[in-house]
Amino acid sequence: MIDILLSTEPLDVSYCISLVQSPECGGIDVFIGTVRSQTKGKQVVRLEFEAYERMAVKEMRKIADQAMSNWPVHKIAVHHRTGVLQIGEVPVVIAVSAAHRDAAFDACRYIIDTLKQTVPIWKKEVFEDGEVWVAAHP
Amino acid sequence: MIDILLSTEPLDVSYCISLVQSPECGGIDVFIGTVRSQTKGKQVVRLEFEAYERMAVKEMRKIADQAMSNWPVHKIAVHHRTGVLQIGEVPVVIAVSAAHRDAAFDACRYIIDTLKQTVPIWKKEVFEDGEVWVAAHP
Amino acid sequence: MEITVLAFGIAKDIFGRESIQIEIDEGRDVTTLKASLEQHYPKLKELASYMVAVNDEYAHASTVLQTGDEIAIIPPVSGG
Amino acid sequence: MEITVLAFGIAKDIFGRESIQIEIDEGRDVTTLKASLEQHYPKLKELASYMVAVNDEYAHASTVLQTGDEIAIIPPVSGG
Repeated sequence: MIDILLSTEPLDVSYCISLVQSPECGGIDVFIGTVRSQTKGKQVVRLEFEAYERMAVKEMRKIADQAMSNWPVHKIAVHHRTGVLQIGEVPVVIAVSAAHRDAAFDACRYIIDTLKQTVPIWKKEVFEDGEVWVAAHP
Repeated sequence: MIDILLSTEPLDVSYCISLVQSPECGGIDVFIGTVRSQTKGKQVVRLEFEAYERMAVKEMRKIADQAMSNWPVHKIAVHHRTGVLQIGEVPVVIAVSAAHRDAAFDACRYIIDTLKQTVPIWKKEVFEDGEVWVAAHP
Repeated sequence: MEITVLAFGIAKDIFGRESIQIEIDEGRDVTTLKASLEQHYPKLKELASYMVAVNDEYAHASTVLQTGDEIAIIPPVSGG
Repeated sequence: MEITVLAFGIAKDIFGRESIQIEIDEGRDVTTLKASLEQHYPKLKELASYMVAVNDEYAHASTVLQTGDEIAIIPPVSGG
């Protein structure tokens, strides 16, 4: 079972966990991204996330499919938020359940690492004195 | 910040997450153990966890201290339940926050791996036709 | 043929809007499109890199563009 | 001296109770204690392994036991 969500609403971590929980599973690994107050020593005011929505959902599903074939995991939820996020808010939640924990850890880490490389979502950091699209320039 | 709990009450995953959340952190990794309905193909009725309480809390704290010195992590919560647990219930929750996700993943995995090796807690699997202390015999 | 190119993130800032129309010859590929875009919008060349997506999939340099394709500029992603 | 030995998990089943009293000479170590326990409770030898904790800490084989120590038998752990 794979559950993919791209939403402008706040993400619900407990709901993600409940989606993957199962009596066949011995462990769940959950990764929760949170908005940091500082980046490279500079105070962040807020973040703005933008997505190429249809393609982002497709790529998120691809990654979850790959994780399913690479590791013996049971259920995967990948939820990503877009729009304006304040410090401490949650842009991404990844929950993976498996019979044995190693697979859950490996798959969860693979998903967040790959998501950050391939899913068409962009983050703009807004500072007091300007803003920058993260990773855009060398 | 390290928060250690050994309790006969159901564990609260959201509370564990809130304990480690911080504006200085970019990611939280959470491991949630869950009681499986089957072990080696045999139907499990329930589990019973017993702890040498004072020493278990001490060993849990040692592991969290080690994780804190081995990785740049910010806050750690290690909650373990004892007593009778039904299928799907949660014996253990480990939540680790860090500025960067690699440290959170590595530390969380280290904590659960080490906890299973050194913390004096014992699990009895109860089946329809008997019961067994896990790992007791070769 | 005239094609529509969607822009996201910094590409939207460079184009000054969410999509642009551009005229390219039939049978041309992604490499040609990028060259043409970079001529009109030289700031694209300042990016760390950028990809082109055709119909919601990352396209190769040699992918041939066809009328009706949904084409998008994908600057370096930074989700998660 | 008489010492109290706490038992957990399967050790509790082997002893038939949560703790036992055992007489050992002053100045004896963990190895002596284990030998003595195994003589009274041969089933201990069937375990995959077991450790002895002294005052809430895993003890070495050569740790000398003293009056008033809190001593516990730690069969293979299985928490988490």
